[in-house]
Amino acid sequence: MQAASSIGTSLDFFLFVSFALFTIGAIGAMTRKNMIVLLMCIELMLNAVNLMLVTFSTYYGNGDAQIFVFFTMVVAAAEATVGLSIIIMAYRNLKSIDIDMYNQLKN
Amino acid sequence: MDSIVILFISGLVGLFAGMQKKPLLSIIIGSIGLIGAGLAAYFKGSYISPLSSYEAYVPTQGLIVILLCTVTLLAILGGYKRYAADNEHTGDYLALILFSLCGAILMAQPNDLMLFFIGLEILSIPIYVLVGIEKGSSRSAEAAVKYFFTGSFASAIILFGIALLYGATGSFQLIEIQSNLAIGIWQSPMAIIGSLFLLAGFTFKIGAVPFHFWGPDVYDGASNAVLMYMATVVKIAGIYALVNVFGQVFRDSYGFWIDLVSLIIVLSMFYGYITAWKQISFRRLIAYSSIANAGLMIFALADTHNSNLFLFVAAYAFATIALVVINSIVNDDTDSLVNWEGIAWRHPLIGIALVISLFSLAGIPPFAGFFGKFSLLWAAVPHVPYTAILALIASVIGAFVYLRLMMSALKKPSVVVRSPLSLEQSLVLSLTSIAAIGALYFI
Amino acid sequence: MAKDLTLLLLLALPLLGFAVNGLFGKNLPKIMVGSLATGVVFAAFLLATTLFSGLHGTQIVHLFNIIDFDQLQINASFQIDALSVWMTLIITGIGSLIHLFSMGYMSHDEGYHKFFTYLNLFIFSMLLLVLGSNYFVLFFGWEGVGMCSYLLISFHYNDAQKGLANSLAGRKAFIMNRIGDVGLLLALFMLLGQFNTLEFLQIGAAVQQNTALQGGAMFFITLSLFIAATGKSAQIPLFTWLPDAMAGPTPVSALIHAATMVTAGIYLTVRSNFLFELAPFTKDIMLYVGLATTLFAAFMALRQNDIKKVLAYSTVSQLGLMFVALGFGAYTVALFHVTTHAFFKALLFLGSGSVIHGMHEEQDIRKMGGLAKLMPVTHFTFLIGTMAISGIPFLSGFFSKDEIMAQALHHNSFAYVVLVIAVTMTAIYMFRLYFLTFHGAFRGGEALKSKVHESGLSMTLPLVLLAVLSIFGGLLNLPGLFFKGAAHWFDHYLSHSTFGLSEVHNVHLDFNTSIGLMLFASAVAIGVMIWAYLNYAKRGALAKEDTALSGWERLSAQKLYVDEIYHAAFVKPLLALSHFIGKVVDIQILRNGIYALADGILHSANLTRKWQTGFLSSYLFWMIFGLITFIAYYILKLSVWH
Amino acid sequence: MALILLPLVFGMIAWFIPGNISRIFGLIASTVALAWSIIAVSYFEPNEHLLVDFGLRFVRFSVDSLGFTMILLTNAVFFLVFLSNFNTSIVHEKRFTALALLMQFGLLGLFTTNTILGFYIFWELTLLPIFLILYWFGAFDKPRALLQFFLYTLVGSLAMLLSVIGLMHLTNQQTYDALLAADLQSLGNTSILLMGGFLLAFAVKIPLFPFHTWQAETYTKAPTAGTMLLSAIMLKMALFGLLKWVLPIFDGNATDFWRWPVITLGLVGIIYGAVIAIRQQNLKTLFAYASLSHLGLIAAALMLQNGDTNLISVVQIVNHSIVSIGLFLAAGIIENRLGTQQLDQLGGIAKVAPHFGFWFAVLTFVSLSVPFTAGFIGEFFLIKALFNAHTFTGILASTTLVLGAVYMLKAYQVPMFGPTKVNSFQDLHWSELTVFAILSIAAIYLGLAPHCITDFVAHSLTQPTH
Repeated sequence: MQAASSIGTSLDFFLFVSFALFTIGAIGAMTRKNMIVLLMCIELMLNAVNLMLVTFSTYYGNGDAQIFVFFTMVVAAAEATVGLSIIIMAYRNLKSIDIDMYNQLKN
Repeated sequence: MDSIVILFISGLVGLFAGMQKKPLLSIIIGSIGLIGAGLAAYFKGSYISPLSSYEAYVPTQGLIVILLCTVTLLAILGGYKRYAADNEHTGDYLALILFSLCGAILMAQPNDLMLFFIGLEILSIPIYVLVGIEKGSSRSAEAAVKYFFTGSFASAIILFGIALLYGATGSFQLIEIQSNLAIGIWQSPMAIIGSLFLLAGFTFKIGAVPFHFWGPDVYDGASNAVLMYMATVVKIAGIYALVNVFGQVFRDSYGFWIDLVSLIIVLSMFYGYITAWKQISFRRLIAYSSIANAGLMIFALADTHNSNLFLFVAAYAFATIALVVINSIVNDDTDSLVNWEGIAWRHPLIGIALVISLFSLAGIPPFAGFFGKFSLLWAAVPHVPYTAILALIASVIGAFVYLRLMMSALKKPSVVVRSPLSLEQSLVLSLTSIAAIGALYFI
Repeated sequence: MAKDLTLLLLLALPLLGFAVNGLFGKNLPKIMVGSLATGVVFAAFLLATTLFSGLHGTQIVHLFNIIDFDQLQINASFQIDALSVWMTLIITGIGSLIHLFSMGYMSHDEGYHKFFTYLNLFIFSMLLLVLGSNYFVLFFGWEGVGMCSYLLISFHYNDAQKGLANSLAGRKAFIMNRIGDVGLLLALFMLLGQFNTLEFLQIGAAVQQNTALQGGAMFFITLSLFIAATGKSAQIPLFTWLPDAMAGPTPVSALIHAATMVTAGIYLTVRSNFLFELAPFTKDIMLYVGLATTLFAAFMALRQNDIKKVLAYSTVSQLGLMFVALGFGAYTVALFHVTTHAFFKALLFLGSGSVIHGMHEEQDIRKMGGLAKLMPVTHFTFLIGTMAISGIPFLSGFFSKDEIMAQALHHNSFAYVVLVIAVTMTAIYMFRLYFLTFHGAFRGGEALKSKVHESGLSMTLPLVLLAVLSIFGGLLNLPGLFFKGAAHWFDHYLSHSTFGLSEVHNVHLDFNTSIGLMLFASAVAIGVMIWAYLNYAKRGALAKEDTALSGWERLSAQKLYVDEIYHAAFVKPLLALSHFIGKVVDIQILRNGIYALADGILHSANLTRKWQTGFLSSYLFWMIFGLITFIAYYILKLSVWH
Repeated sequence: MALILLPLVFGMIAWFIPGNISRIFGLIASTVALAWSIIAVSYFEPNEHLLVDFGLRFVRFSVDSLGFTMILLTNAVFFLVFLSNFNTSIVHEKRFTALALLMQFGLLGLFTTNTILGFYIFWELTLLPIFLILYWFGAFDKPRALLQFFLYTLVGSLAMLLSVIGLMHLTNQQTYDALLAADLQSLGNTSILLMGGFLLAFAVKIPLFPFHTWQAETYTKAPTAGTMLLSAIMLKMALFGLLKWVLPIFDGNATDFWRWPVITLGLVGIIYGAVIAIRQQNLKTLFAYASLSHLGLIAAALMLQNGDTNLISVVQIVNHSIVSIGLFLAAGIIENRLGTQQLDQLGGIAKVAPHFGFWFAVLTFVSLSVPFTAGFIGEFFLIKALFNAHTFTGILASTTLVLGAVYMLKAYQVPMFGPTKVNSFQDLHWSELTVFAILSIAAIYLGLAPHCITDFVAHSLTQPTH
């Protein structure tokens, strides 16, 4: 496979980037308090995965992964909408989007 | 496939019929859709899946679909009171449930990771909405928020795992993945880490330690009606997906992950049952007991050839639904175990169903739960004997939880209040009880 | 009538009386109940006499199988031979007299029918004991009589002040008997192990065939048998129940605790003589236990002030005497003394019963005195009994004791000396009792004195009959030096058709020795009588108050403190142990241990639920943590798995 | 096999009958069951061996003479329980009637099932009714006492479940005969472990020494009827399992391994229970410890696995049922009439209630195993077996005679004799009188003719493989 050889050298680089993105997203989701930011972090994680998928698909030279990426985007979009609406509803109830406010359910 | 189609169509129809603001109409449509889907799956019989070589192990897709449809039917019947309460949206709720059921069916029998992921999302997203169904209540909102974020976080993890697997094998087709792995790519850390990430995702879906955290809070915040659906269908779909993927595709690496799985089992059972002991809210109690039961379900992985998961999940689902229905009778808005005092005296059917379901959950003969547990352990004991012993010890603790619940429920109150059962509730209760006893004949 | 039928009828009659009185006794008039009970026993006595007259050889009457295994049969079968028939005669004969006596004695008791029910049941069990042809049936009777004795001792259980004491006495008797029974049980086990049968005759035959059994096995078997005997026959160390057993009505003391039941131990030994013959060591033990018992019991009797207690200790002492005889292997002699003792001790007890009856339940001799004039018949018969027991010449006791002394003198002079002391003490306390009761001035106060009366015919008639027996009982077994023909009739009678006894031969002293022996014995007895007469009747010495007792007297009055010692040595520790185990081990350690375990597990929930903090970020953190653990697991596993 | 299903049907019906006829119904139902079983026995050839199959995969039934004996015992016990509680409040509850009948069904199933898993299922099946009976009608001030009973039972039965699974895996057999034929010797230590699982479950039920602490408390707090059911028939499940299933199946190295440990525990239990009983102030507690002592003897003797002892142990099992029904009935009568069981508050009852005094005395002597009663035959031969096995064990075991006399006489004398402490005590109800009479007659009959049981049972015990 030519494609593979052309990208092969820098495969690790792409993978590293997507790993880094994923980790950043995860850590962000873990540390940040603002729901919107949380949502963004999770989107970031998804996109990291997308990047990785694309990388692999060029590496293998077959297109399934890229199709998958489109699905993932759609899913991400759907999640974003649902998530935002949930956030709005939550805001209506607690007048705050700081997730630390949301801990009446525990133990 | 056609069951999914039927479900989808009936969902749509229900959605539009919902505008009529006639709850009865929508429930009828929903039930028809579910029954139709079940029948379709039944007549379709066992279709030849790519994994057909393991059909002995995985029950035919038909069976799972029938189970899922039945459970959902019971769930929507049991929750009908709640849904009918605001007839603005009855149709929407039912439609959401039907849609997510399509996702569940897609997810439970994956032969393609892409399809699996989409099924997962189709299953999850409507539930995010359903959890937040109580617009007024902050608890419901919080539950929705927690479920949404943890859930999408988990799907990101699963996605990552899928990507890694793809990277290792270059395909999303499970059958191909397996064949590729079989030729020794197992040495590659990428594949293993990918599979581990997948495992994490599954564990999250069925809510086992250490990915169980969403469980109690979300169950607590959600309404009884949603709980009936969520506590059962999601788990069934998740565990079957897990069993299919790991029991089949990663079977060659059994020796690698079985210890981790055993660890998960033991942790979940002990944590679930022990923590359930101190709960004061019924839904949290059910949540923790479902964590423990998730642990038990994973036993199906111990023997990748002739494990019989079906009986157990069915028993679990029926018992849970019956209990939640009973809970919805006393705890419609509140949710506290105090109200369970003497609940069995309100109606004989309640008493019978309650005792049967609790004993079935506790795994005491001659109820379905015992045979489910038995068939799981039967397959597991030769492979992971020590895990089985620990699991049994844990289930003693579990029996304590259920027995205490039963004792408070059976306590004869000073003045006996009779509370009438609505038609569909009594239907659900009697069906579940009959199923729990009738299991005797299916073994 | 065929013998087996006779025998069955003999057994059935008391049972019939028991059943009838037990079921309908409450509704029947007292006279019917009493006469029925007495009648059946007397009828049994008549039947026994027919058996006696028609006796030749040994005959087995087989009733039915109790246990029927491949290698083990146990039958309910009975044996007719000299020994069993003789015991039957004693039991039914004396039994019927005592029944007759009780009709008068118990006439005012509300438990009248119950009393006779128990008595008949006792007679039945006693007959089982002596008639059984194997140790199993014997054991049936053995425990049966124990049960009846329990019931009868604690007969007045709801008496206002003494009720509790009575029932406790009964319990004590039952438990001590049970200890003996365990001995018998073990003996039975060993016999089964050795011979795989319990039939007397079969065991005897087996014993005679192979002599290999001598030594260890025999020693343990006979030792356990002897333990059983000590339980029933109130020997050291198990004798303390008998004095307490006097809590029962006096006829009971006469029948059970003097004439019949307590001699079961002697019967058992005689019955298994062929075993004891092979275990000389056991016989020595028996000898010395008997000596100790007879000595100490006589000593304790010296300063008792309860008329029945004196007789009780004298019974113990006499039983000890019999065991001495058995220890010498003189079985017939022992049995002879059993017979005579049955006569005069029954007589004495009934006499005391008559006294108590006349004195309105007063048993303390310090409150009596001068009764000779008030109740002449009782006095006369009691005097005869006293003389008989203390060995005044030519009364029954004289002969039977003399035989034992003769054996002692021949075998073991030390034993002889001890016996002389014991016999002397016997004479002393008996005459003390007699004189204090019937002579001197009445000490019970005028109010009582006016009410004192001679008992009715139903009570005096047995007394007279027994007195006659006590006088002439000696004729049964006259020593060889007079009338050669009639001499030793009893020995021959027994040894001819009782298994094993034909092998055993008593020593017969030469003329001079025995004459000397008799003269000495009579001299002692008469001397004591005269001394006692002078001391108590003439000088009017009285029984001292407890406070005034000197050292040895207090020792005797306090029965050598044996009860206290037993209580401190056995009862207290057992109770303490029970308390300790019950409270500490069982509750504190075991049960609370389980509770603690369960609570520990369940309360750990308080920790685990803290994990569910409720903060989303912590949930996410733990999910990441889980992922990292997964990967860490992978890294750990790498080495193992590749 | 209507014999087995009959109580189930009755139990189902009992839920729907009006409460006021429930006691009549229970009595009739148990009587019918008893009569039916008697008829069945009369048609039953002792050496034959009925097989019954409902088409279940894991549960099949087969009856041999031992099974029939236990069936008779069960039905008789339930009949007596219903009869003896006829004038107590508990039988007016149709819940009790129904539950008791369901329990009867479970027991019958246990005694007749032919598959090891069926044994386990019925073993657990009896748990539900007794639990509800104890919980509803017992006087458990705090639930922990009841839960303790369950902790023990569950731990035991789960251990048994493991053993069952292991056994079925290792032998690929599940029916009794096949398991008997299977060769467990080759398993070596595994078979020891498997047997250990069973023994744990049995040791909890019997109960053996360290596992008995549930017993006293449960017996004391339970309603009299519940106590009767527990001690008269439920404990026998374990002995039956030992006698019919475990010892024959694990015959060989496993039994040899466990023999002396179990015998030791049994002996400890004999003495331990007796010694504790001496100081007990509560009648039911005292009888509970007494039963610990008696059953220890049976269990120990069973482990010897010698043919005659097994036969006799059946007699002793029956005898213990008789005794425990009688004694707990007496205790229950006292409790009903006076509301207390503390010995120090009782006294002189025999004066005011002569009938009661008499029958209680008879039962006391039966439990003291004096001759003429079944107990004597039983204890005599069981202790003999122990004595032959090892002299010392025999001597230790025979102490039960003396200690038994100590505590039983106390238990009888203190309430019955002595100065009267109770002013009014209604004498026996006819039903109680009947029960006492039946029990005494049975005990004495068995004491004189024990072979009516031993000969019958011998057919199934001497040749286990049919």
